[in-house]
Amino acid sequence: MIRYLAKLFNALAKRQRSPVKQSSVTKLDSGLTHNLKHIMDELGNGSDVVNRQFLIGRSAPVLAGVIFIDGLVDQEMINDNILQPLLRIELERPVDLDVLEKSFLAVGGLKRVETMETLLEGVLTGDTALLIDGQPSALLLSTKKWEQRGISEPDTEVIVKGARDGFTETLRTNTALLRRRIEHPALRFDTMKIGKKTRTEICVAYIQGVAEDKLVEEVKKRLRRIDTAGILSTESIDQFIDDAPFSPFATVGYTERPDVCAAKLMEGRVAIIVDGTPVVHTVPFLFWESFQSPDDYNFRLFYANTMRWIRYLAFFTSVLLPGVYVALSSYHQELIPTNLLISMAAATEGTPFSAVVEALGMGVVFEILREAGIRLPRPVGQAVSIVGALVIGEATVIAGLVGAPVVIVVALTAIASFLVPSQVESAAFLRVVFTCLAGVFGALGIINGLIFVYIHLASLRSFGVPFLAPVAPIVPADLKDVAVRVPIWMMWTRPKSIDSPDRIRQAMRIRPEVPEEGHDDDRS
Amino acid sequence: MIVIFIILIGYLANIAPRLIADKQWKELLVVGAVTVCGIVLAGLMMVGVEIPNVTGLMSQAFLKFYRMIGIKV
Amino acid sequence: MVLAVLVCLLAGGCWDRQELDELALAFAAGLDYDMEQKQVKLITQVIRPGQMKSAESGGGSTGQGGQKASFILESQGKTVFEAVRKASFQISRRVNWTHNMVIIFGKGAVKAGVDKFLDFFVRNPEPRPHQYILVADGDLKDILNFKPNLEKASAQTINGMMNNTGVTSEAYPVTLQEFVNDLMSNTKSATAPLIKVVGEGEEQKLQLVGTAVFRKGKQIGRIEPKETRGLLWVIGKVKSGIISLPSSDGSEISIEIVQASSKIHPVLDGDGMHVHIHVKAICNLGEQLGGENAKPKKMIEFQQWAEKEIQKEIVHTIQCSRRMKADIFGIGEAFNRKYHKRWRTMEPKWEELYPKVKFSVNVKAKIRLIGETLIPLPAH
Amino acid sequence: MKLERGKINGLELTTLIAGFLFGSAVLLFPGQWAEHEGWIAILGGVAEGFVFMLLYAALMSRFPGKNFVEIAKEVYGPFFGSLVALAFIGYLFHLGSLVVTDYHDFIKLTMLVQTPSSMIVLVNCLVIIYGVKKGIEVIARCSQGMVTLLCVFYLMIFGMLSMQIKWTNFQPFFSLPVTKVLWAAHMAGSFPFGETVAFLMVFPTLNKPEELLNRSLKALFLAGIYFFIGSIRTIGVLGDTARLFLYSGFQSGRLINIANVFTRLEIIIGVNFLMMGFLKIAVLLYGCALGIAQLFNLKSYSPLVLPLGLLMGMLGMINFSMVSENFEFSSLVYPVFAFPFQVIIPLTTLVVALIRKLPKKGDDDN
Repeated sequence: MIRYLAKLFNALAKRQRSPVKQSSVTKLDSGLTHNLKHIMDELGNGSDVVNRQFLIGRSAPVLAGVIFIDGLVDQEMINDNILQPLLRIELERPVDLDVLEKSFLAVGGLKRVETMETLLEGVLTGDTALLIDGQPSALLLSTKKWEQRGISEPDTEVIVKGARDGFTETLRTNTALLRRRIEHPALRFDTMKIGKKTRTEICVAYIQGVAEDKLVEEVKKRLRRIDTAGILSTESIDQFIDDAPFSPFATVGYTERPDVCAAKLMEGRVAIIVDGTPVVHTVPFLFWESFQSPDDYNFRLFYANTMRWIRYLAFFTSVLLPGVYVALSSYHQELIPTNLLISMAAATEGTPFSAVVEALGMGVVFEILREAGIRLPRPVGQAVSIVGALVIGEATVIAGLVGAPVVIVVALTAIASFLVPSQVESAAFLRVVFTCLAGVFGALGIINGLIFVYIHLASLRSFGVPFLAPVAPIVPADLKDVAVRVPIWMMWTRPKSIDSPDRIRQAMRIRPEVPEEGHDDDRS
Repeated sequence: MIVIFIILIGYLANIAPRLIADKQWKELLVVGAVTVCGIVLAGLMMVGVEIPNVTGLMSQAFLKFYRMIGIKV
Repeated sequence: MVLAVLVCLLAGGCWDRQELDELALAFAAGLDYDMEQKQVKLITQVIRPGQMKSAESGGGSTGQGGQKASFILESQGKTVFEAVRKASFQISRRVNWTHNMVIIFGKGAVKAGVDKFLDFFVRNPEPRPHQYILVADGDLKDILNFKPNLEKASAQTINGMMNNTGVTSEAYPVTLQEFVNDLMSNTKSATAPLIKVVGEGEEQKLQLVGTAVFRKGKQIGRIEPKETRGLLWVIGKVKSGIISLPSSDGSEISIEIVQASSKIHPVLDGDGMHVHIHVKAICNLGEQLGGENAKPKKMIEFQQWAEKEIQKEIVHTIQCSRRMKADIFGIGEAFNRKYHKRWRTMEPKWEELYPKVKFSVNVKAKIRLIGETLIPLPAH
Repeated sequence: MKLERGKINGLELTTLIAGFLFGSAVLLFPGQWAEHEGWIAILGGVAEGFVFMLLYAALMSRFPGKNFVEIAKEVYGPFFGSLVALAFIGYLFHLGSLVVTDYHDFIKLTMLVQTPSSMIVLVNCLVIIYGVKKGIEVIARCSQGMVTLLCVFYLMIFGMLSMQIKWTNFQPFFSLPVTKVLWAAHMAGSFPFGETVAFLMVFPTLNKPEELLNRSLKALFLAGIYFFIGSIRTIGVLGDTARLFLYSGFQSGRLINIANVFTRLEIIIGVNFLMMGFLKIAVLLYGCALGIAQLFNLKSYSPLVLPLGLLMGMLGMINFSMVSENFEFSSLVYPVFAFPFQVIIPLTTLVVALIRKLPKKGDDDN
């Protein structure tokens, strides 16, 4: 039935796409007043639209007018660099735009426009339009300036060592952040506007020659296919270009950190930056990336690897622990060490519910608390979490509603699930499924479930790259960053699974070595 | 058993229209045949008809044959 | 469709589910046989988890409410399985055998032959192959009812004792797996430790009092702890233990066995069957009351005494086994391995042949360490 | 028209065949028939399997890029070819159902005693069907990870049990009647080694056909070593009692006990069995579906997978009236029963092809 729904949607989409977008071009009129009126009508006489008219020149004054939108422009700049010079003009002969452009306007970005649409677009993005009576064209003076959030450390991806800056809501800032990190001319930003109403600017970033051209084309194709009223966040883009929309696993990666994004670009991936969201998406996204953190590369080798394996462990814990607990406690008692079994039996003595119900129930309670903690304002949120932890956890056990083991299990699961931020959603979903399976079939259910998920993962593809690579299919060269994180100087090739045109990342044999007579130098 | 039954019925109901829509009569025939076999078998087992244990009988036959040609087993 | 499947699964699901608070864990099984009624008598020791865990446990096994941490169920049946189910029938929960630790046979059982009781424990998936097999010397019920001092249930005590026999090596702990293996052999006679409750009132304690010897599942005799060690010497299962003997000048010395190994060489030639048993033992000097310093020469003397002592133990055991015509060492299998062809003829009348086997025992003892003192404390 | 577009590389083929061979043999290990000389039987079985593999490879190299159904049609002509192919497919189907039976019996005996058979079969079959619908490529991809995991588990268990192995259990050597050992060897040859005949449906998807023999022999020897170690472990640990148990491998797993800490680990063996059983049934089901689809020149095999899979499962439920019957069948009847399908049909096909000088020059490509 899902397939049918999909078909339906496709049909609708076709119907929508069929009428071609009429791009009516209205030339500018030579009469200033008429133009201004037209513009004001287009903008519906918005309260934030400023429309100033004035005379230029002494002997034969010409009526001129500037239009800009308050809040998007730099007032001082307009006053000092546009109005002042224009009002001080001492010319005898009649002025026209060329003259002004050449010798009076002290503005960097400056554009000559003939049509009403381009003018409006310019004005709406924060330019100032200068029109002169008797001329069928106008000047767009770039005076963009608006309030924006400064660059701050992202909350979601906090790291211990390494850069502290994060992306902001402004596209330009973000591209600048990337440029600052990758100064090679091959870094490309191809922008396009998506969304009929919002006209959101979207930028596909990649490094020419490192990213595969086919991949870039594919990304652009998928982006072009999007035909919707408005894009308000990267997430909505993501859902349009995702390979497996009905899978619990996301096949598009995201990051708030320029350094991470730059690293992925360097590996031959493509980044999608959307104006208005501080989150940048990178494709193709492989399963194992979700276990990699910038810190892995900043910390010492052994610690970093330990942490990575702990992350793997944590993911499995957060997915399987409740299920395993249920399976063991209510199906396979013979697999529990005797003393542990006695403790568990003693703890669950006389609890009203079965292990499955307990696990599921406590899981739901936890999710509720988490949601509350996030949504509520900080101080209240803490209060909620305390209440939840103490009251729910403690009281239920004391009241004998649930056994202590379940509470421990759920708490452990919850904590573990936070170690792998980008898989929280999938883990939360799978956890429930596995608990149910365990409740019905015990270990059999869990094993079959695992096989099922494994097949599913192996069958997924992210922009043509197998989602589970380099583990299934095995790509030995790429295991250097999955099984263990080898020293950086050993990673001399780019990931093979994302086959980038130039495979070599760095020179081989650049292992740090002590110079022969280094010691003597030290002594002397 | 009933679950299998339901699944098979549902599957047939799901796939038949598509095959008809795509005018794949041969597919429809084969798939339909196999599925109907399944449905019938599932139905019989569901209502508790004693199905002969095919392989079991076969092995009995083989053992008889062995004895006929005089192999001690 | 998917929904329908899920509903069916969840609705019909949970067939085998057994919550922890729905099962009664059996820790020990006592098996006995009633000859005239032809009834298997099963005594099951079931534990109460709550009491097992309770911190304040007055006098070992009684928890809060004065309840014992374990209690026993008595049931009868034509077969073990029947009795097992009747045991569950007596209480509110189903008896779960997955954590059973010990199986103890009573007098009747060993007389009737234990083989007919074990099939259940091997066939059924619940019981584990690591349960210890014992034979009760005395009343079965006393043993299972025994109030241990350290543990909560007597089964745990027995289990611990079994794991701990290495300290003297005077008992031979047998797991279900090994026992069944021995029973399946035609010639080797299985053995199982004997256990009994000794003492009265508060001084009651469990004690391993030797080893029961079986033939074809029936008990045909017993050997004493010392002789048990002899058996262990031969099959190389001695872990540790103390040999104490009078030194030349009358003062006692005791030698600690550290590790031991053995080899059995069967030889079959014209004038009958010989078996050469080589035993190697590595010892430490554990204690020396008076006497001279631990000079190498002295040590060699000690070694020779130790060897004699060990040899004595072994020979004694061999005589016992001859008397019982019970091949407890698995000599027959040794012959089978070496002289497979001729063994076929010997196997049927092995019971008669066994006593005729000529044993030659040679022991090599070695004293490595002498403890932390060089000279013994002067004894006055 | 090609039904299967997926391609598998050499390593994937190796692991897939290995997993297929492990299949249900992880539990009912071949060579149990020859009690304490099972290891000899295994070696014999490997030798037999080696010959089989050569035969299949020869057939494949003669008809590159074609699977057995296509070959049969070409060799015997449309009508008889279809009959032969049908018999072959029938064998695969029946074999699959047998594996399902083992699967289900094992679970029923050890894990879920009261759960209705249909449920057990259903959960297994659904997973398998899902896998097969995803195509051989995905299955092969999964097989890599699974087989690796299996080997790790396996060595772990062997290491834990190596302390308990009694080498005297293997003596006296060569004491059993030769016929018995030979029979056991042939049993091992027909189950599991001969069953690689199913790969006549899979081989064409190999991306480098020239690697075929090399890769599949690697898999064969991997499996051989595995079973050899397995028999050593089982016999060495269980000794005489190995005869006693239906799943002696599983039983030996129950004996793991290291300082009372690492104990009760037999579930690992169960997990291995479930994984490998999945691979085996998946390959067989794939073979069936693909074969039938080609037999009737269908456009795709995927609509056949679900009904076939469930049918297989149900047949698996009604194969035998009791487990002992299954044991009798697999020990006495199967080696004879399977011989025609495993040897005679491929052999005659090859011979006929040689006689008729097939394939004609020119249509070698495709």
